[in-house]
Amino acid sequence: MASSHGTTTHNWHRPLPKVWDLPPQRIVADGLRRIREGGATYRLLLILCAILGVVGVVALIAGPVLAGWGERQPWTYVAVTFGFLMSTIGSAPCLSVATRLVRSHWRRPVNRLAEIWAAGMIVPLILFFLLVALLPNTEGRYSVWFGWWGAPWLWDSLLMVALVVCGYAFLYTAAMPDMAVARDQAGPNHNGRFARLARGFRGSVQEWRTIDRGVAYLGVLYVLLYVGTMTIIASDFILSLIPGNNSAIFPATYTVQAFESGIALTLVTAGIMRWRGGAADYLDREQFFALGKLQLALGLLWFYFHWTEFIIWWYGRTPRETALLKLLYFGPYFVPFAIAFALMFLAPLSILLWTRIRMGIAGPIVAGALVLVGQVFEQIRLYSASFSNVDLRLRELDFIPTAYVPGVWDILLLVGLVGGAIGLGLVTLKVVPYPSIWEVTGGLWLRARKPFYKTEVVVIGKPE
Amino acid sequence: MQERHSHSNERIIRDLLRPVTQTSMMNWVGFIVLGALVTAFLFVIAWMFYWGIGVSGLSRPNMWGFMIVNFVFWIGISHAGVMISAILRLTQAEWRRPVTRAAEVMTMFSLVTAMIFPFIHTGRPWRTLYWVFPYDFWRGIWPDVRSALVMDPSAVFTYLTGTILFVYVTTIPDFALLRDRSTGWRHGLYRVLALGFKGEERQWKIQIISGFLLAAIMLSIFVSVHSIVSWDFAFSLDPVWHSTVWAPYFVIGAVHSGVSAVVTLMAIMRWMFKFDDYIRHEHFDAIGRLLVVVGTTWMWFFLLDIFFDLWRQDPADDAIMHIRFFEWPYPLLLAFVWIFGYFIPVPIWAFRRFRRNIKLMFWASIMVNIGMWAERYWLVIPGLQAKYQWTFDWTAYRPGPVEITLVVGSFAFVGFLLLLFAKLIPPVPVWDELEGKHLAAEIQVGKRTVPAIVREF
Amino acid sequence: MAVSGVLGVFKDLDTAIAGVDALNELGYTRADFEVLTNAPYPEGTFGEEHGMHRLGLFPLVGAACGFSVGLLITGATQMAFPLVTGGKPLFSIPPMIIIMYEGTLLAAVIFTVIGLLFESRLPRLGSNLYDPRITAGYIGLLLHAPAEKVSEAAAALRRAGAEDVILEEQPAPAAAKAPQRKGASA
Amino acid sequence: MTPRWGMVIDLDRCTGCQACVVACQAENNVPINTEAIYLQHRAIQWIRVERYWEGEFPNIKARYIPVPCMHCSEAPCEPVCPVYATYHTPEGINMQVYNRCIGTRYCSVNCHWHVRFFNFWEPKWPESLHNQLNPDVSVRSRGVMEKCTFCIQRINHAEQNARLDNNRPLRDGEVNTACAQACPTRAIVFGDLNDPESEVAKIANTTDRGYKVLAELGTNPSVLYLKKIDPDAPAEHGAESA
Repeated sequence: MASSHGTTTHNWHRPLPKVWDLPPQRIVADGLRRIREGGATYRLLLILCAILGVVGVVALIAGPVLAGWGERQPWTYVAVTFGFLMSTIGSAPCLSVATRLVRSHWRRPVNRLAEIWAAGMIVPLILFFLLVALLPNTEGRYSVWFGWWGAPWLWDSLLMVALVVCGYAFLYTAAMPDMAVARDQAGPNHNGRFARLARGFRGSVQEWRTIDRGVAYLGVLYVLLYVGTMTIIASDFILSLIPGNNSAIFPATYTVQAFESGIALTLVTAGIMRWRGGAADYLDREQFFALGKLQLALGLLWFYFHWTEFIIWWYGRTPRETALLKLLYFGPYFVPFAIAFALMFLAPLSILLWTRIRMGIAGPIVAGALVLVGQVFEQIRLYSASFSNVDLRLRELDFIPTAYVPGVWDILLLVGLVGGAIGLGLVTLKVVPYPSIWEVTGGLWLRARKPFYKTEVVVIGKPE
Repeated sequence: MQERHSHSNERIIRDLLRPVTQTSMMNWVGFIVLGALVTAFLFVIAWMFYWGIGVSGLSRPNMWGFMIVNFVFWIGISHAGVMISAILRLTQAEWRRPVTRAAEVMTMFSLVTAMIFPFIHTGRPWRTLYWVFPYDFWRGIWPDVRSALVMDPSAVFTYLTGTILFVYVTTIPDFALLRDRSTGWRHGLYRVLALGFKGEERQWKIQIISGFLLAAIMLSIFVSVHSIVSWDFAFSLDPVWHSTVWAPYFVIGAVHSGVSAVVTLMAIMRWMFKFDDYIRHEHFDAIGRLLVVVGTTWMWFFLLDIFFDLWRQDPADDAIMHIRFFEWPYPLLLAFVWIFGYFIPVPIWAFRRFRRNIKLMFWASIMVNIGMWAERYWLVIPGLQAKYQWTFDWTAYRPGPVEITLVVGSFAFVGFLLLLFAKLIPPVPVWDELEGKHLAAEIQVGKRTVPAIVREF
Repeated sequence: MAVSGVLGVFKDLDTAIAGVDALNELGYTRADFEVLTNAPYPEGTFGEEHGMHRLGLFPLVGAACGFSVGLLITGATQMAFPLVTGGKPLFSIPPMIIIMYEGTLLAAVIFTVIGLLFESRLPRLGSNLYDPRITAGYIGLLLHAPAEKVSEAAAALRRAGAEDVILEEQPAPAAAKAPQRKGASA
Repeated sequence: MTPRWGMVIDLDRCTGCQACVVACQAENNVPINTEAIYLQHRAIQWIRVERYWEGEFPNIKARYIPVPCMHCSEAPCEPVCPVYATYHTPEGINMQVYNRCIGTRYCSVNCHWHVRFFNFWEPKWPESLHNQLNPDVSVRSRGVMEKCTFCIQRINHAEQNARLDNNRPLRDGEVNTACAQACPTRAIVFGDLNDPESEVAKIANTTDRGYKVLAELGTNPSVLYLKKIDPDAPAEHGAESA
C-alpha cells in the first residue's frame, strides 16, 4: 500500500482560477450589450415581471388596503412580502460591501449583481409605509423605544428612508464610472441619459479616488443602516407584536438569515446571468465556489441562531417561553418552520458540505434557490405569528392564536410584488452595465497566468 | 502597502529560530518574574484546597465570583487562535502566516488556564473527575447530560484536544527543521516529535489539506465552546442571565478580546525577538481592520442584550440593571467596557495611520482586554447579587486576596507557559513563512510592481 | 529484485528541475521519485504528481464514530440513571444534541489527524534516505529503483548539478538502526 | 398511591417567633451560625423567616414569611447539577445527595427562593453540643450544598414503620417536619398533598387565600402560602400573588 495511485475518493487537482484573458474592449462590449439591445429573453422577462407587478398592486389594493388599517391580520402577507424583499434584495448589496472590504479577488464580476438589487428597494419602502401605519402607539406595550417621542413611526421611517436612499446612492456611485463608459460608447440613442448620469466623469486620478472612497463609505454606511433597520424591523414588526417575546437574539437572527438569503439571491442571479445573461466568461467556478462557501457558512449560522433561541426557551420552561416555543416553532406554524429548517439549513448543509459540489456550478445555485424558497416560509412563519389578533397590552401570551391561512389574494400579492421588485432589478440592468466594466477591467491587470517550472500558476496581485 | 522582505532561506530560518536558540536577558527576567507569580498562583490554589472555598470572597448570593469571570475571560482569549488560523486559513488570507502559531499556542495555554478555574472553584475539587468523564461504571454515578456544566467540559475538552492536535500537526515540519539543526537531548526530542517528516511533496499536500479540514472542524468547535460557556449562565432562570442572545454575544466578545490579545502578542514578539521583518505593519493593519468589524458587531450584540433585557420591565431585571448602571463599582466597569473596550480602540483602528503604529496598537489591544475583563465581570456578577426579589440577601461581591492572586497569577501562568513554549517551538511557523516566500510573486502593471501571490485554487 | 534508493541533493530550484528532467530522460515518471523540500511549492512545480489520497474520508468516518459514541453515552447514561431533574423528560434530546455535537467534532479532529499521519506515511522513524540540508532550503530528489539501475540514476543526478548524491547501502535492512549514509563520491 | 409531600404556611397565623428556625437547626444538624458567619453572608438556615415592614410610622406593621425549600415540581436547581447530586424523588421531594455533591454551587445560583446553602467551612460544634447532634441526619462536610429536606429522616422512619405494620398506608399526621411540629400557632402544616383527606390537602384545596411564591417562573412549588387576612391593607406585599 506504500503509495497507491489506484483508488481515489478525493483528487487534489483543482481547476485554476480563471484569468480573464479578455481584451478590455471585449469587457466594454459585454457591459454595454444589454444597454444597446436587451434581447428577446430579457424583454419577455421584463413583460412578465411587469404583469406580476400589476397583479401584485391589484392584490394589495383589493386585499389589505380595502380592509383598512384597523386590523393587523389582513396585512400579514404584505408584511411577508416586505420581510422577504428586505431580507433578499436589501441584504444583497451588503455582500458586495463585505467582499470589497476584505478585497476578495473573486468579487469583481459578482459585486454588480448584488448591488443591482438595491434598485428594487422602492417596493419594500412603499410596503413599509403601508405597514408602519399599522403599528400602535408604544404606550402600554413593550418595545425597545421605552416611550421615546415619535416612536415607533418616526424613527422607523427615518431609518428605512435613509437605508433606501443610501442603497441607491451606493448603487449609483459604484456604477458611475460605467455610466461614463456608456455615455461615450453606448451609441447615440443613449448619450443624453448617460451624460446626465455620469456627470462628466473623466477618470482622473482624483475622480477615481473619490469613487473609491465614496463606494467604501457608502457601502459601510449601507451595511450599518441595514443592520440597524433590520434590528428595528425585527423588534417593531415581529417581537413587539408578540406579547412576552423579548428574545434578544431575534434581531440578530433576522439579520443573519437575511444575509443568508442575500447570498442566495446573488447566487441565483449569478446563475441566471451565466446561463442566459451571457456572463459565462466572467462568472466561473471560482465565483460560485466562494459564494457557495459563504452560503454554507451562513446556513450553519441560521441553525446556530435558531438553536440558541430554542435551547434557552427549552431550558427556561417558564409559561412565557413555553407559549413562545409553541407559537413560533411547534404549534400552528410548525409546517412553515419545518420547511424553512429544511431549505435554509439542511439543504445548504447537505449540498454544500461536499467540496466536489461546491467546486461545481450547479450545486451552489441549487442551494441558493432552495434557500430563497425557504426564506419565504420563514417570513410566513414570523409574520403570521406576529400579525395574529392578540391584545398587545398582554404581558404574556396566555393562549396560542390559531394559524393564519393565506387566501388567493395573499398569494397573488406575495408573488406579484416580488415579481415587481425583480422587474425593477431587470430594468436597472438596462441602465447599469453588467459586468461592472471598471471593476472587471481593473481586475485584468491583477491576474496573470505564469509558467512556473513544470507547471503554470495563476498569480493574483494584491496592490494593498 | 506590503513591505515584503527578500531574505534568503537561511536568513529566515536563523531569524525565526532565534527565540529557540538564544535566550536573551529579557527572557530570563520574564522567567523569574513570571515564575514568582506562578509560584504564588500555585500556592494560593493549594491554600484554597486545604481550607476550602471559605478563604475566597464568595458569599451566599454571590456563589460565583472572580474565578468564574476569569474562566470566561480565558476561554474568550482562547478564541483568538482559531479565529486567526482557521478563518484566515479558510479564506486564504496571506497575512495569517506569522501569527497563526502564536495565536494557536495562546489558545492552548489560555484554555488550560481557563480549565483550572471551574475545577478549583468547586467545593470538593478532588471529586470532580466524575463530573467531567462518564467513567464510573460500578457506582452508577453518571454525569447528568442535562446540565450545562457537563456540556461545558465536553466542549472545552474537545477544543483543547483539537487545538493541541492542530498545533502539533502544523508544527511537525518545524520539528523536522529543528531536528536537523539541534544536538544532544533536543535532537532526540525533536526527532521523536518530527515523526520522521522528510518534506515529501505528498506530505506537504496532506499537511495543507488537513490544515483546511482541521480549520473547518475547529471553527465549528470554536463557535460551540463559548456558546456553551454562555449557556452556563443563560440556562439558569436568573434575571439578566437568562437571555437568548448570550451565546453569539459571548462568542463575538471572545473574538474581540482574543484577537486583541493576538495583537498584544504580536507586538511583544516583535519587540522581544526582533521579528520586524516578519511581523510587519501590514499585519497589524489587517488585524486592525478585522477588529473594527468584530468590535462593532460585539457592540451591536451588547446593545441588543441591554435593550431587550430592559424590554419586559421586569422588576428583577430592572433591579439588576439599576445596579449595573448606578451602583459602585459597576458604572466604573461599564465605563471601562465602553471606553476601553470600544470607544477608544475601535475608532482608532478605523485609521490606517494608527493601525500601522505598533505602539498604539499594543496599548489599544491591552485596553480592549481590560475592557473585556470588565465586561465579563459586569455581565456575570451583578446577576447574582440581587436576583432575589423578595429576600434580604442582597449583598455585593467583594473578592478576597486569594481570588485576586488567582486572577493575577493566571495572567502570569499564561505568560510563563508562552515563554517556555517559545524556547521549544519557533513562535512563528518557519515553513509557513517559507511557503509564503515560495508563493510570492510580482505583477508588473505599468510602472508599478504589484506584490502578488500564487493562487492554487 | 532488490530495490535501492538514491537521494540527490540540489542547491536550488533550477538545478532540482534539471535533476527532474534527467530522471525523466531515464524513463522515470513523476510517480517514481519523491521530491523533498522545506516548504510547499506551487502544485506541479516538479511535474504533475498524481498521488491520490483519502484524507476527506477520515473526518467523515470520525464524525460518524463520534456521533455514535456521543449518542451512546448521552442516551445510555440517561437511561441507566432514570432520575427526574427539573421536570425535564427522562430522555432529553436537546442536551444530548449538544454533547453529541462535541463528540462528533472531537472524533472528526482526531480522525483527521490520524488520517494525516496515515496519508503522509508518518511516523517513519526508521531508516530513510535523507539529508539535513533539505530543511535548510535544499531540494532532494529521492528515487527508489532496482539496485542495478541506481548508479545510472546517481550519475544522471550528479550530471544535472546535484551537490551531493547519497546512495542507500544495499541490501537495505528492513527496519534497521540508524540510516546509513554514504558519500556518493564513489 | 405515592405521597406528594407538601406544606401550607398560613401567614395569618405566623407571628415571626422563629421557633421553626430553631427546631430545624436542632433537627437537621445545621451548623451554628456565628456572628462572623453572618457577616460573611454565609449563614445556613434551612428555614428562615423573612420580615417586611409595612406602612409608615406610627402605622407600621411587621410581616413575616417563613421560607423553607419550595420543593418545586420542576425545580430549576435540579437539571443544572452535573453529577445528579440533586434530583426529584417520586414523592415530590427535591433531594440533595451530599455524597455526590462536588460543590459547583450551580444549584444555588439557579435557585430563586435562596434556600440552598453551601458549606464554605468545615462545620464545627462546641464540645458541649457534640452529643446534641441528631444521629439520623448526616453531618455535611465542607464543600457540599445542603438544604431543607422536608425532614426526610422522619418520613423514612414513618414509612418504615408503616411497612412493618402490615404495609399499611401512612396516616395523616404520622409524619411531621420539625418546623411544623414546633410552630406554636400551627401556621405550618405539612402532609401528603395526594391524600385528599390530609389536613394539608384540605387546606390547599379549599382556601381562597393561597398563592405560591414566584409562581410566574412555572416551577410549581410544593409550598403554598396563605395570604394574611388584613382588613386595613388588603393588598399583599413583597411576594407575587398567584
